[in-house]
Amino acid sequence: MDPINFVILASILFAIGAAAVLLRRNAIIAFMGVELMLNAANLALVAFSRMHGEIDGQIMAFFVLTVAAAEVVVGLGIIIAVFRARQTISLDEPAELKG
Amino acid sequence: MFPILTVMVALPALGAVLLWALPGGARARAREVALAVTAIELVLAVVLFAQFDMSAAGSFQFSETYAWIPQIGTSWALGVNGIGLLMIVLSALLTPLAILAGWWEDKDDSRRTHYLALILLSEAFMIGIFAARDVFLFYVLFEAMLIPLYFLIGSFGGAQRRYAAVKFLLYSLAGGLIMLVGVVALYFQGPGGDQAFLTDNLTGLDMSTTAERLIFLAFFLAFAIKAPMVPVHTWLPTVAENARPGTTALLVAVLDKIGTFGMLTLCVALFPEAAHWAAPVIILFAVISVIYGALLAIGQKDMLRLVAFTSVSHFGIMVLGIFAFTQTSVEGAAFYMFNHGLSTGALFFVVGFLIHRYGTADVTQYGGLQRVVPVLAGTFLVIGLSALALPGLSPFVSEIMVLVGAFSAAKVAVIVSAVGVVLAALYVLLTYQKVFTGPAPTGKRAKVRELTRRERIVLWPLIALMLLLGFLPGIAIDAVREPAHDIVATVSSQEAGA
Amino acid sequence: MLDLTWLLIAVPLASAAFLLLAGKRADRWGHWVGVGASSAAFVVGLVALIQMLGLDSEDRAHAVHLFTWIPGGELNLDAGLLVDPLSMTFVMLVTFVGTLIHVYSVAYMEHDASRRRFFAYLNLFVAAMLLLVLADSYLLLFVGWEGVGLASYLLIGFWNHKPEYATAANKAFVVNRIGDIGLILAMGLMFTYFGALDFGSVFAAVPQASTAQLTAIGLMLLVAACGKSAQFPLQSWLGDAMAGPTPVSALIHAATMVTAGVYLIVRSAPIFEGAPAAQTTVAAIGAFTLILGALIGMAKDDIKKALAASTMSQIGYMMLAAGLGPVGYAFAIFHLVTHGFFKAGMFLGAGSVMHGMNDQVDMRRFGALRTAMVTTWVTFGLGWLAILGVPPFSGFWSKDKIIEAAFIGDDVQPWILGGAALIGAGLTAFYMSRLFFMTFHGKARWTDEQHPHESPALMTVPMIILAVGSAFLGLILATGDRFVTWLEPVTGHAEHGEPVLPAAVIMVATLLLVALGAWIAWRKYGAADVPETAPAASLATIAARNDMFQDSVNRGVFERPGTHLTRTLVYADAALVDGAVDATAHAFARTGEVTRKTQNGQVRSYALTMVVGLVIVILVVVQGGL
Amino acid sequence: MVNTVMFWIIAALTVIPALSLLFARKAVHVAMSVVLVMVGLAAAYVTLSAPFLGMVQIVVYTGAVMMLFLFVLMLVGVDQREDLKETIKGQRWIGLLAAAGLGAFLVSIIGRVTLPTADTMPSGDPEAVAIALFDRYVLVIEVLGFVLITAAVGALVLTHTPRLRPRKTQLEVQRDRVRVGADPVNKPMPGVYARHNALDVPALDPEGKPIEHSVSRVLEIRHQTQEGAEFRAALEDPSRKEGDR
Amino acid sequence: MSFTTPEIAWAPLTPLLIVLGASAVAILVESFVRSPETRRRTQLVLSLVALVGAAGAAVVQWATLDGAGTVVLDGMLTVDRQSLAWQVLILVFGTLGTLLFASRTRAGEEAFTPLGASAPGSSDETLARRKGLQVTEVFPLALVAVGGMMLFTSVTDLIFLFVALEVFSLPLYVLVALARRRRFLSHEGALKYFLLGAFSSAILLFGAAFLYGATGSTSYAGVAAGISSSTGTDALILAGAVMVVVGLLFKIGAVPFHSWTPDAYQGAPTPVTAFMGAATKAAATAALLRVMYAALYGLNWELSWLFWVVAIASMLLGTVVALVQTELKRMLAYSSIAHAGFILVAFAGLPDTALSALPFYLASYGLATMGAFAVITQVRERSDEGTVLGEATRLGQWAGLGKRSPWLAGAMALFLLSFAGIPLTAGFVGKFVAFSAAISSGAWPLVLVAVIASAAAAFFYVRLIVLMFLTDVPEGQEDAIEIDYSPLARTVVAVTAVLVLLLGIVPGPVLSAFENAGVLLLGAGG
Repeated sequence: MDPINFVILASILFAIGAAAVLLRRNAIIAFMGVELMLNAANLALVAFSRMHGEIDGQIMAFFVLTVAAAEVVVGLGIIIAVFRARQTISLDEPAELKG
Repeated sequence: MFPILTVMVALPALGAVLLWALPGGARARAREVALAVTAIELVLAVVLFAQFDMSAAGSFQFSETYAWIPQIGTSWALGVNGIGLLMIVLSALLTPLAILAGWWEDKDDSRRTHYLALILLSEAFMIGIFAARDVFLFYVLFEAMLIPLYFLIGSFGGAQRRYAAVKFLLYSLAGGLIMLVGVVALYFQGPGGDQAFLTDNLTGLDMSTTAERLIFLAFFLAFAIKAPMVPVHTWLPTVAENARPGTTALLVAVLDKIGTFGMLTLCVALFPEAAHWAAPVIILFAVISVIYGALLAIGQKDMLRLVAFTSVSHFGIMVLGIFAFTQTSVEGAAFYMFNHGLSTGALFFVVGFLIHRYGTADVTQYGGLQRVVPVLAGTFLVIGLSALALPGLSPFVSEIMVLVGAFSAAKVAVIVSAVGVVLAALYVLLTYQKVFTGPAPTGKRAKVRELTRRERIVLWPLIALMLLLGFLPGIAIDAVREPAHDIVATVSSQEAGA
Repeated sequence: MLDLTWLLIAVPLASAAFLLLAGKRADRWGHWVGVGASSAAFVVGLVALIQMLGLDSEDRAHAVHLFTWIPGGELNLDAGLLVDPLSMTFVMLVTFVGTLIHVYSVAYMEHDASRRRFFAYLNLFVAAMLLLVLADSYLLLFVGWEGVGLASYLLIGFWNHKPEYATAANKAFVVNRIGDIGLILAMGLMFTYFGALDFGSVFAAVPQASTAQLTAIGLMLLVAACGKSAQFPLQSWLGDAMAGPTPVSALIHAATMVTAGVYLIVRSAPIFEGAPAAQTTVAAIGAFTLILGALIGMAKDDIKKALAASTMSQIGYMMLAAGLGPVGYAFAIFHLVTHGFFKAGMFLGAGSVMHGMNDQVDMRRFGALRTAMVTTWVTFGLGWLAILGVPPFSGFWSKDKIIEAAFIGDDVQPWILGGAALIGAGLTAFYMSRLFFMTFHGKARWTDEQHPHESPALMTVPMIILAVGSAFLGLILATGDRFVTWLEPVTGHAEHGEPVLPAAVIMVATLLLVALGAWIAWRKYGAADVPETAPAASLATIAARNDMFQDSVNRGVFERPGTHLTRTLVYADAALVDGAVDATAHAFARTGEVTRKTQNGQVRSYALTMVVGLVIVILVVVQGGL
Repeated sequence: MVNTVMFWIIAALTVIPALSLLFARKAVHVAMSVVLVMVGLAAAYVTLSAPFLGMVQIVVYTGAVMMLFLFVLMLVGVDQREDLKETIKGQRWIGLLAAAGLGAFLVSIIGRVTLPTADTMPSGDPEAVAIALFDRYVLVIEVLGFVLITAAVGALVLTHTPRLRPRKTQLEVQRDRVRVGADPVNKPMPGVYARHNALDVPALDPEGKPIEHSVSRVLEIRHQTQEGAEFRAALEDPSRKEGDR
Repeated sequence: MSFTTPEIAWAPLTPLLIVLGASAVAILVESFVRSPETRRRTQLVLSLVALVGAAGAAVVQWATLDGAGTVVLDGMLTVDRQSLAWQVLILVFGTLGTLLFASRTRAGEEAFTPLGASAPGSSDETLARRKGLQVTEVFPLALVAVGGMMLFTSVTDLIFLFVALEVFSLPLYVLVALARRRRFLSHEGALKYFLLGAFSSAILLFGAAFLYGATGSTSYAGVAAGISSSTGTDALILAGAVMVVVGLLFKIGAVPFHSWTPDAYQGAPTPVTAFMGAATKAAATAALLRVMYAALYGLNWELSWLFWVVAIASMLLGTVVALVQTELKRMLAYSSIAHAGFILVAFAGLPDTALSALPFYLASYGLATMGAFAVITQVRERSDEGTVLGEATRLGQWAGLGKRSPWLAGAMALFLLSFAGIPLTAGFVGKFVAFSAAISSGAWPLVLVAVIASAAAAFFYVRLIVLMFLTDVPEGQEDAIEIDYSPLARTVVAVTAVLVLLLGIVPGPVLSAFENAGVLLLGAGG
């Protein structure tokens, strides 16, 4: 089977991740959607790496992994800060900035 | 050679800085300082006029060129031809008069200092614009001038002055920004290089017809807003109504001339083909301005608005003269630019004096003043008659030159515009009638002061000048003849080509 | 001396400027400066005239170069004077009658606080009028043309504390300006076709011009002439102009300024020669106005307005004559001169009556004044006889020639023009006699407040001099066709065509009609009692009293629609033009208000806009790129 | 080429749990599903000849990242439920449509592309990865250090509370307790009358008065406490037996 | 397998190394210096020395640049005059930003919360404030952000681009959350900025993956080569390119990827807003320039309409919504969206001149932005008791500022005029060169839209000027506003004002410097 199918799979996962951001009000779930998008990108990278017969894609995925981890830390930090202030992590709740 | 033009631009600007730098105590003398600066400027203008070689009025004289931003091809390039010369003299003449006319304004020293500094700054920009020989420099000054004017209108004046200031700024800015597109586009049509924006390098360019026409329109729109032509005129009445008469006098008498000046020296000179192409439509709008402005002037109660609308009408005549492209009409228009400055400047000043006395610009509040202040009445009448272009006063010569000269090129336009002659009589005489005739006022209103000496010093030189130029217009026409000839030649070569 | 004719203009002008600027300190003696200036002008004129008479007739046209006026390159115009018999005639008329009226005014305006200003304006007028007639180009003529308009405006509105007087002044100026359009456009045409505005170049170029071009110019000149000379349809201002002090009416609105239109036509003779249609129009307008003016004059009870209507009618005669071509030019000017004398005399007489009657102008309040004011009665009577055209008084010599000339021509034209002139003579006799009888004869109808008395010598002497002129000037000038010959260098020698009726028949008919008119007037106003208030009248009389509804027409056709137009435009300017800008600004703000709602504060909406944007972008780029 | 069966297993293993991101109510469920997805992705990496990356994926994602998520979920309260009802008009449908559209586009684009697969398999073993990392990508690695430092500092700044109040010695703690009138030693145990279930009976102080707060507050709220009075009475009056009650 | 140590040209990286190295040192300072006050001073000095030093190093690099520039590590990084120009720009913004970060009110309050972890209004917060705690970590975080941005302007590899993006984004997310006052808003802004930022970087990454898939390379040169030789992968390339560009447009703040801007700008502590507004936009523009010219130039035609549409949408939306704003920071945020549109105008058609025009534009815009926000930090509300509160950002509160503090108001007016593009300010020259670039590639209709938007935009800039100078202080509100005085913030205001004027009047030297920078080192690396 052609590894390109993994790219298709990655695209679907990417769309699901994006949908999570568009639809979910729970900050953590939305954030997990973003994580899924990053992982989908990783899958695509690895699949392309396989198709090109080179390792670069994998290396990139490796970096993304690291960056994503760091991002998770910061993101969760912010979410916790928001939770401490408001006792909720619903994204509907803080909507004073608008207009 | 002595860089007289640069000095003339720098002097008022430095004067403004000096005023702002005055310590609190010395600000009581701000008027004297400002007057001195403008008086020196006037002397310089007279020197300039005297030194000007009339036999070569068509070419730029006193030219100075210094590199400014070579990266974008612009230089500090000044120089005047006959038309610019007249405009500079006009600016230098009216600024001190405006300061004198507003002598009594502002009880507060610091406020007055600000006002005067802004006036001086405006003068610097005006002279810079009339002397600019570089399109970019012209544009920069053209736009930067909005700032002092904006504050002049918005800080000093009537109840709705803020609205007026914003309206003025937005109108001007809208026009100016569109002109900016034209300026940039022109750059790419030009030769490029360190002096890409020098008008010399931009005349006679070989552009595509479309490009030329579009750039022309961009320039023209800006100038049409500045020299208020219907339908982009509405800022002027609002400003006139709310700004100080002195400010408005400078604005209408000098600054708005930048519009017609730009049409003459940039629009037509740089884009003869497009000017020729657009002339019929522009003449149409000019004629509409003549009649529309006059009719609206008749319908005004507020004298300042009235004068503003008369200017709309007069600017229509100037534009008609320019775009009729005959030697006589262009000369007439250029000469009219100067005369209209004298006439409208005086008109705004004298209306300002009336308002100072009565505290209102509403013409219906007046009446019978001739019995009380005959000198003021007479002065007003003479100035009013200059606005209706009575023979003997210089506006007549220029107006008749436009009408007679333009006849061959635009018969219908002249015929319709001639109706403006009658309407002018109506708006001037009706105003005079409402203000000065009728039963003499009684009570407090009867105790109106006669024209003071200072006010006479403001008005009478203007009248004298109009009389002088009415009988000896050659003094000024000598300056505009060759430029007009060059312009007509440029355009008619297009005609021949087409 | 001919080269010094510029003094004619300069002296009164300088005097006017001096009087205006001198201020109150000149109040006591300023008027004498005015009189002096006018007299000086007369002297200068007289010397020039004598000098000119010494020249051969073909050398009498003398050009005086003053200074370079407009060095426009294309429009090059020098200010210069053209001193020839025509202008000299006017110079003499203006300075002579003008000086007399100056003298008269010294007494007439004695009690007016602003007498100095009045004299300044009079001097200004004299200067402008002389400039008008002496100018050697249409443009310089226009300067004088507008100058007399200004002086007329200032003098009509001299008592402008009365609002209706101020309005009358405005009306005069504005209507004149309508005429000025004609002159401006005529100049535009001349400049377009001939490239020049001075008489010499224009007339030199006339032979090469087409008839259509000349007709256009001629008609435009006619418009100008109609405005200045109160010819139909621009006559409405003249009646109101009587608001000015009576000397003004005498000088400006009878003797001199209003005849400037005739001067213009005659001066432009070469143009009209090439444009028969325009010429005929001039004659037709003249004929129409002479009847119209006579009809109006028949109904007026205001002595000055009746005289004004008469002026209109008499100028109609002049126009008619001027419209007849070379045949009529000289007679037009001839009548102009005689009219200047007798009409000025009558106006001064009217002024004298008013002076003695507490400024009463209603003739129904006069009557039997001949006893109270003998000098006035006599001088006025001479003027009356002159205008009636009773031989051998001045009017006879000029008017009769015009009537005769009107009968010259082909087709129906002589019958119409001649008929009108003939009938006009009868009507004139009626209304002038009516005026004369109502004022000086019949029963006294004045009230106790009025004590009619003769005017002082300063007033009566000018009246007497004018009366003498009214009586004999015509005879003197007509003898041996002296006047016609004098003008020939300007008007050209006319081939004397034969009238359609024998000259004697015409003369007899005229005199008969005049006698009839006078007799009817005597029956109604001399012998019978005149009611003190105007009786109810027929429609025609009402129309005549109201100047044939000219004002109503003007009001209905121009003024009221104009006012509405102005008001509408003021509104439209605020609502539409300015409103469009405001609406644009408002639309921007509205759009902003709506758009800001999309910034709803919800992250997932923000992300949604991004995704939607992304999807659209991908869609278009990828589809478009493939 | 890769194993087709493996692909479908992985596809099922990733897509189905991933859908919980959209439809599961409890965040914990979502997190656990995402763990599954991560495992599935690890499998995919292995299949795509990136075994080292697969291992790292499991270690980092399932082992660290997702656990961090769970940890935070615990912190903010596991039972924070989300109402799936949408509050913004149209958001759900447009959102679904947009996301679906995005997916569809991406898929269709890939479907349109012809991309050959190289015959050579990339070597994804640790050594090859290490060499690549420290050769061309060494700068990236170094910069990544800053990402990690930032993350650490950021998390600290946002969540770490330093000791704001001085640490109290035992003596101070004791003094404070006495000062506010708390029990000097321990809270007394209930149930002085050790009968059947003495927890509902308050203890007695040395003066014999009942110490009310010795009984658990829960019982108090449930109104299951005993006064103790009757037991005392029973003690003082032996005739009364428990059975009498 | 064998491993050979790669050759790295360290010298061109000196500025970067200085900044990042300083940030590492600064973290150590955090750990070892206990007193907050000492720590703050140390951090400030360290940051300033590092930033100025780095700028100096960059200038030296510029002067000693060998040929067109240096490609580091097989196309991962390229240091040429273009990147050095941007680096200097970012370092300037970083320096000014650091000064603002360190500025304090008269009462000695920083812009940042004393304790990020405390809940707003909690006793912890009060206690932390009373104890004089300070989050001095903002300095190292800012340094990392500056480093990341510098990197962002120089990277020539998609994966490095992604990493650099995260390097500067992560500290910003944190910084946004650290406001001292209105902390709810600050948190909210940070959360939104973070989620959307992560979302957009995922998009960028996915695009990068596609490009890698289609071209087999991640270096710009490789991608460019792949694009020119692509067969059957056009769709993939285009989709990838679009997604990468969208990721960058997000950072520039262009419509429809702009939504985070107003909320983050308003929520963030004002010094952070200033730094972010100026530097992020510059860095993202630089990166977009490089991506477009070095990697995606072959797609010029396909992508040009994207720039057209996004530019027009940004200019119009930014303008019309700014028109109706009553909150100052938010208004400036929308204005920044409009400016994003103006920036993109220069991208239309990818003319060469854009490479020198945009640095100037961003310099003028950034300086005015820094200055404007610095002024905002100086205008504060005052409670009835006279205590100074947070910044007064409602428009109405600025009424009569010209009377209270003419110099401050004058400077603000200058910045606003520069935003509006009035001549004799830097903004005008910026607009001029940017529009020139666009017109040179024939995009004059776009420029026409731009000037119409500028004219409309002038309205809201002018409205503030009207308020400051032409409106009186409202009755009874005389004491509601306190003009704060912080020497550091005032320094920033003064410096930016002078620069804005200088760049407006004598822009020549800077223009020619950027002209030199208008050449990209292309075609190297694999």
